[in-house]
Amino acid sequence: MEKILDEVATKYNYWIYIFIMMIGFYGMIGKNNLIKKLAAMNIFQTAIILFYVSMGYKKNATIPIIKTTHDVITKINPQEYMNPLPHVLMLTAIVVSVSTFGVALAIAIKIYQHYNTLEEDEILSNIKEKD
Amino acid sequence: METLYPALTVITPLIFAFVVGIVSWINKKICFWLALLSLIVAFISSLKILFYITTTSSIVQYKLGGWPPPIGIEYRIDWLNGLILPIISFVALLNLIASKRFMEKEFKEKESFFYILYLLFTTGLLGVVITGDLFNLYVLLEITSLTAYSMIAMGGTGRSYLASLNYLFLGVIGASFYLLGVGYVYIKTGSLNMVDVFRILPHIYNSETVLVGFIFCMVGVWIKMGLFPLHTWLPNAYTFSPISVSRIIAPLMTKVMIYVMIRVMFSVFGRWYVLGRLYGVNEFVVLLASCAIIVGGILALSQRDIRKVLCYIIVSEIGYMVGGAWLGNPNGLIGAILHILNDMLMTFCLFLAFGNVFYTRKKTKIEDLKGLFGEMPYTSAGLVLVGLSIIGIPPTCGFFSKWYLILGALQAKDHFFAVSLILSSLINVILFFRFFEVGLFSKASYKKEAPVSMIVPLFIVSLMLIVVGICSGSIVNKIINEFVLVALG
Amino acid sequence: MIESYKPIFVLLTSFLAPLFIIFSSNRPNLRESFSILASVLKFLLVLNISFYVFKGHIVYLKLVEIFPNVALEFKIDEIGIIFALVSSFLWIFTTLYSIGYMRGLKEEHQTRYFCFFALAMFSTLGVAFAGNLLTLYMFYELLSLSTYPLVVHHQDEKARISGRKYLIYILGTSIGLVLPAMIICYNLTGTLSFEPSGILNNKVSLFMANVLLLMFVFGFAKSAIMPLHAWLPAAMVAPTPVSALLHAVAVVKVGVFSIIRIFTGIFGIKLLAQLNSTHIITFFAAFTIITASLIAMSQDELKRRLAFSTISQLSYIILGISMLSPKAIAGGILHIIMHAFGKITLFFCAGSIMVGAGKKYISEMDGLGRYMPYTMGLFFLGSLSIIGLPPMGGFISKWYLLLGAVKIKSLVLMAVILLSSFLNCVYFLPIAYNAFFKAPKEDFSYVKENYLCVIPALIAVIGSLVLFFYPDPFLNLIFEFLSKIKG
Amino acid sequence: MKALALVITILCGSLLIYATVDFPAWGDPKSPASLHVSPYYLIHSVEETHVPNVVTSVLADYRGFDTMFETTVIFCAGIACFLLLRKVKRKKEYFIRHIPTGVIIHIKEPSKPPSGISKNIDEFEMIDPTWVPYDIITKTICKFLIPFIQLFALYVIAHGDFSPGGGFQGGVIFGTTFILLAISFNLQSSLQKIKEKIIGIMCALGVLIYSGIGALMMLLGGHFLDYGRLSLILPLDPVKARAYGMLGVEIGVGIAVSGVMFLIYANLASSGTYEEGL
Repeated sequence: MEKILDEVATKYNYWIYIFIMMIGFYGMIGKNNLIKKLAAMNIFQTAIILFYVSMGYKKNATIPIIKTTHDVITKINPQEYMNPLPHVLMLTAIVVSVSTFGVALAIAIKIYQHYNTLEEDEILSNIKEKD
Repeated sequence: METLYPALTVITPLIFAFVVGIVSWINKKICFWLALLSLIVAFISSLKILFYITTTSSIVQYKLGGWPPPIGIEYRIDWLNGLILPIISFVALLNLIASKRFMEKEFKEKESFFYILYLLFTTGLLGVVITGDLFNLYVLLEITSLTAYSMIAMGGTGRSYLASLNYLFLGVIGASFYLLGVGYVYIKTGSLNMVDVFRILPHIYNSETVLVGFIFCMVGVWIKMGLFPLHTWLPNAYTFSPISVSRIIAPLMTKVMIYVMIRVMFSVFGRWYVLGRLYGVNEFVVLLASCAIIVGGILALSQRDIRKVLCYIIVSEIGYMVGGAWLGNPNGLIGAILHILNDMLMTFCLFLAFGNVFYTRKKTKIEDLKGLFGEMPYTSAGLVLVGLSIIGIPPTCGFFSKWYLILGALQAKDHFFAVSLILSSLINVILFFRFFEVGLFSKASYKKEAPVSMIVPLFIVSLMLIVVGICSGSIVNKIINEFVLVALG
Repeated sequence: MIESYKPIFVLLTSFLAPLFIIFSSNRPNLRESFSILASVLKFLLVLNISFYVFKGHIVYLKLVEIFPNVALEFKIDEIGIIFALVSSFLWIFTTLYSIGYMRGLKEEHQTRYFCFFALAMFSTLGVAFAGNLLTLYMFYELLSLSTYPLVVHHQDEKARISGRKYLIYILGTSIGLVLPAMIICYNLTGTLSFEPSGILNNKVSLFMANVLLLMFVFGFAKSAIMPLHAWLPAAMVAPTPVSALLHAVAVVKVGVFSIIRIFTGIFGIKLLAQLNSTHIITFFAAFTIITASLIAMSQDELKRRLAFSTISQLSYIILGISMLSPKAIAGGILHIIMHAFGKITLFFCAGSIMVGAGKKYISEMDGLGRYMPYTMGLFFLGSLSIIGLPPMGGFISKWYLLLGAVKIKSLVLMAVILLSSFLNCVYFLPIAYNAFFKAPKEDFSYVKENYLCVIPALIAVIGSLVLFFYPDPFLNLIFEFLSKIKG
Repeated sequence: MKALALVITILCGSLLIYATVDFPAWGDPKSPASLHVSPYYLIHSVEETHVPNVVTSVLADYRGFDTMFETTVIFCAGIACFLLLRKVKRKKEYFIRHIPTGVIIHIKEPSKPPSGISKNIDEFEMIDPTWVPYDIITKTICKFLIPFIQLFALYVIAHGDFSPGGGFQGGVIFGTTFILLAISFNLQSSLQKIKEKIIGIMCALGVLIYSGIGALMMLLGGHFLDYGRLSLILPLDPVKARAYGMLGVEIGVGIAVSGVMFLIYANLASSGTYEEGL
C-alpha cells in the first residue's frame, strides 16, 4: 500500500499529462466538428509540452538563470537549477504547435467557405452528392 | 570533414527561401531562378559529400555552432543518408524545372511565394535526412509537414482543403507520437544525439520506458509514411493536391519517413534492441507490410482515377520497404534501402509522366489516356519504362531492389512476404498494361506532346531508372553494404 | 575461354538499329535497308564468333557485377552459338520477307514494326549469349515486352484480347514462377551461372529440386507446354512474319532454349536423373505432343493449325531433354534447328498465300497449287521436314529422338513419337495435296506470287535440305557440349 | 467510430501509463535527464557564452540550429496562411465616412479609386462594408498604450540574455501591438500604418538575419552559427562575441515573429480580404 502511495506521489503528474493528452487524442479521432478537432489537437500538443516540462523540473531548484554577483561566478551546482534543455525543446514545440494551429485554422476557414459547414459528416455527404 | 558541403546542402535552399521571401515582394520574375540556383548548389554539394564518403569511406560530421556533440547539434552523414541526399535534391531540382509551367498555371500571381514553400519543403527533407539529432529531426519534420499541408491545400478545391486538413490531423498525431517517443528516450538517457543515445541505450534495454518510446517513435513514423492501415490520409492528400506539389511530395515524403524509420531502428536503438529484445515483433510488422503490399495493390486495381491508382501504388511500395527493413537480415535491409532510392526515382518518373498527360489533356480518368501512345510518344515511352520498373523487369532498377527483398524474405523464412512481393508484381502488370492498352488501342486524333521543359526531365529520370538498375551492383557494394555492415554487424 | 567484346557488338547492331529506323521513318527504302544491313551485319558477326566456338573455345564476357557472384555476363558455348547462328541467319530472311509482306498488304505503323522486330532479335541473341540465369531472364523478359507490340500490331479488338492473353501467360509465369525459383536457387547456391555439371547438385533437398524444376519448366511458358500453350494460337493475330519470327526463330525457341539451359546448366544431368519431376515433365511433353497434334487436325485456319503444330513440335524438344539420354538430348537440341527451318518455311508460305491470294482458311485453298506452284511446292517440302521424312532436316532430329527413346527402352515414348509423326502427316499432307489435285472452288486467276515472299521460303527449304545431308558441324558441336555435361 | 476511437485512446493511454513504471520520480534531481547533458549547459554557459540565462544560451547557441528552424516554422506558417487565404482582388465599391457627422458615402463601381481619401485627411476616412463604430475610449487608451508595449517588447528581446525573455516572447509582444491597433481601430488603418509588403519583407528578413548571421560565420571560416567567429570582425573576445551573436539572432527572431503574428492575424481575421477583421 505504501508502495502504491509512493508511486502515486512521485508519478502523479505524469499520469495527469497522459490523461490530458488522451482527452485531446480522443477528440482528434472521435469528434465530428473540425473546430473541435482543432481544439483537441491543441490540448494534445499542450499535454506533450507538459510532459517535457515536468521532465525538466527538479525539487527545490530555481529557474535556470545563473546567479552572478558583479560578474563573479561562484561554484555552480547544477542541482540548484532546473534542467534547461526540456524548456528549450518545448519553446520549439510550442512554436510548432502554434504554427500548425494557424495553418489548420486557415484551411478550416477555406473549408467553411466551400461547404458552409464544419461538420465532417455533412461535408462528406456533400462530396458524395457531387460525385 | 572540415568543409562546408554538409552545411551548404541544407542552408542554401533555406537562405534562398528567405531571399525569395523578400524578393517576391519586389521582383517576381527572378524568384524562379533564385530557387533553381539554390537547388543546384544543394545538389552539387550533396554529390560532393557522397563522393567524399565513398572515396575516403569515412563518416562526415559537421558540428553546428561549433559545439561538439552531444552538447550541440551535429550533422552526421554516413553511407545511408549520403546516398539519399543527392537523390532528394536531384528530384527537387528536376521537379522545379519540370513543374514550372504547372506552377504558373496553378498559382498565378502567388507563384513566387510558392517557391518559398517549395524550398522550405526541400530544406526540411534534406535536414531530416542529414541530421544526427533526434529533436532536430522532429523540428525539420514539422517544417516538411507544415509546408506539405499548405502546399496540398493550395489545390484550391474543397476536397484538397479537406484532404490537407485530414493529413494535418494525422500528421500532427504522427509527429507528436514521435516527439513523445523521443521524450521517453530522453528521460531515460538524458541525450538527444543519435550516436550518444545509441551508446547509452544498451545499458537500459530492459526499461519499459524505452520500449514504449520505441513503439511511439515507430507508430509516429508509420503514420507519417502511410503504412497500412495508417495510410488513410495518403490517397486523398496526393490526389487533390496541385500536380506540381504531388510530384515532389509523393516521391520524397514517404521515402524520407522510411529513412527515418531505418535510422531510428538501427542507428538509435540498434539491432540488438529491434531484433533481439523485441524478438517476434518484427514478424508482426512484416506481416503488416505484406498486407500493405497486397491491399495497396488491390485498391489500386479498383480505382478509376489515375492519381488514386498512383497513390495506392505508393501505399503498396511502402510495404516493400517497411517489410524489408524489418526482416532483420542484410539482404532485406539492402533491398529496403535500395528500394528507397529506386522508389524515389520511380514514383517521381511516374508522376512526371502522368503530370505531362494531365497537363495536355486536363483529365485524370484512366479512359482519358486514349490514344496516348500515338499522341505523346516521348511521355508514353517514359511511362512504359517506369511501368516496367515498378513491375520489376530487369534491367530497370525496380527489379534489383525487389530481388534483394525477396531474397531477404526467403532467408528470413518469411514466405508470406515473398509471396506478396511476387503477387504485387503481377498486380502491377495488370495495372500498367491496363494503362498501356488504353493508350495503345485507340487511334490518335492529333499530335500534341508536352513542352520540352517537361519532356527533358522525364527523359533524364527514365534514363536514371536504367542506369541505377545496371549500377545497382556497385551502389550496393560501395555504399549500402557499408551501412548494412554497421547496422547489422 | 576467350574474353571478347564481340558479343556486345552483336547485340548493339540490333539494339541500335531502331534508332536508325526511327530517324529514317519517312523514307521506307532507307529504313528497310537499315533493317537488312543490321541483320546481315549481325549474322556476319555471329559467324565470326562461331569460328572460335567451332575451334573449341568458349567466348566469354563479364560486364557489371549485379549481385554477389552474379554479373551481367555472356558466355557463348556450343548450344548458344547454334541458337544464335540459326536465329540470326533466319532473321535476315524474315526481314526480307517482312518487307515483301508489309508492303504487299500496305500495313500501317511499319516503322514501329521494324523497330520492335529488331529489338526482339536483340533480346533473342541476348538469351542465346547469356552466361547466367539472371542475364537470360533479363533478355527473356525483354523479348516478351518487345514482341508485345508486334503481336498487337493491328490494334483492333481481337489484337487487344490476344495481347492480353499473351502477356498474362508469358509475364505471369515468368514473374510468378521463374523469378521466385531463380531467387530460391540463388539463395541456396549463391550463384546463378551455368555450369556443365549444374549448380544445384548436393545443395538442395530432392523435394526442393523437384519443385524448382517444375517452377522453371512451367515458368518459361514461351515453350508452350500444355497447359500453358493458349497464348500461342491467340498470338496468331499478328502479321505473318511476326508469327514466323515468334514460332520459328525467336519466342518459342527462346522458351525451349531456356529450359535446355535450366536442365543442363542449373540442374545437371546427374541431379535430374534422381528427380521424379523429370518424369512429370516427360509426361506433360508427351501429352502435349499428342494432344496438340489432335487439336491441329481440327483447325481450319492455316496459321492456327501451324500454331498447334508448333506446340506439338516444341514438346519434342522438351521430351528429348527430359529423356536425359545423350542421343535424345542431341535430338532435342537439333530439333531446334530443324524445326526452325521447317516451320519458318511453312509460315512464309502461309504469308505468301495471304499476300498473293488473301486466303486464311485451309478449306479455301483447294486448287490453289496451280496458281501458286512455288509456294505450294515449298509448303509441301516444309511439311515433310516437320513430319520428319527424308530428305529434309527434320528427319535427323526425329531419328536421334527415337534413338534416345530406344536407349532408355521406353516403348511408350517411341510410340508417342511415331504416332505424332503419323498425325503430322494427317494434318499437313492434305493441304498440299488438295491444293494441287482438287479443283478450285473459285476463280484464282487474280492470284500472283510475290517473289519477296517466296525466295525466303526457298532459302529456308534449301537450308533444310542442306542440314539433312550435312548436319555434322552442328552434331559435332552438340556432342562436344554433351560430353562436357556428362563429364 | 466513436467506440473505436475510445478503444484506441484507452489502449494508447494504458501503454503510456505502463511506461511510467520505469520513470524516475517527478522532480528527482538525480534523474538521467538531469545528469547527462544538461549539467554541462548549467556549468559552462556563463564561461563559454557569457550568458547567464541558460535557456537563452541553449536556445540560441548550443542548439541554435533548432531555433533557426523553429523561426522558419513560424515564417512558414505565416507564408502558408498568406498563400491560402489572401485574395488579391480589385475593389468594386468604396465606403467613405465623414467623421464629424458619421455620414457614410457609398461609391459603386468608380472608374478609378477615390484619391486623397486613403491619406486620411482630417474629416474623411475610408471604411469597410462591415464597419462598426468603435469606442473612443478604447481607441485612445490603446493609442496611448501601444508605444509602451513596444518599448517593453524591445526590452524583452534585448534582455533575453539575463532574464526570462528573448526573441520569441519579445516578437510576440511586438506583434500584438499591431493586432491591438487593428482591434481598436480597424484592420485597414492598421495596415495603413504598416504596409502588407513591409510585413511580408519583415517576416523573411527576420529569418534571413538569423540564418545570415549563421552563414556569415561560415564565411569567417567557422562552422555554421559558430558565433565565436564574430570576434574576427568585432572588437570582442570570442566568449563575449557569442553573447552578441545571440543578441543578433534574437533580434532577427523578434522581427520575424512580430511580422508573422500580424500576417497570420490579418489573414485569419479577415479571411484574406483585409477588410474589417473579426
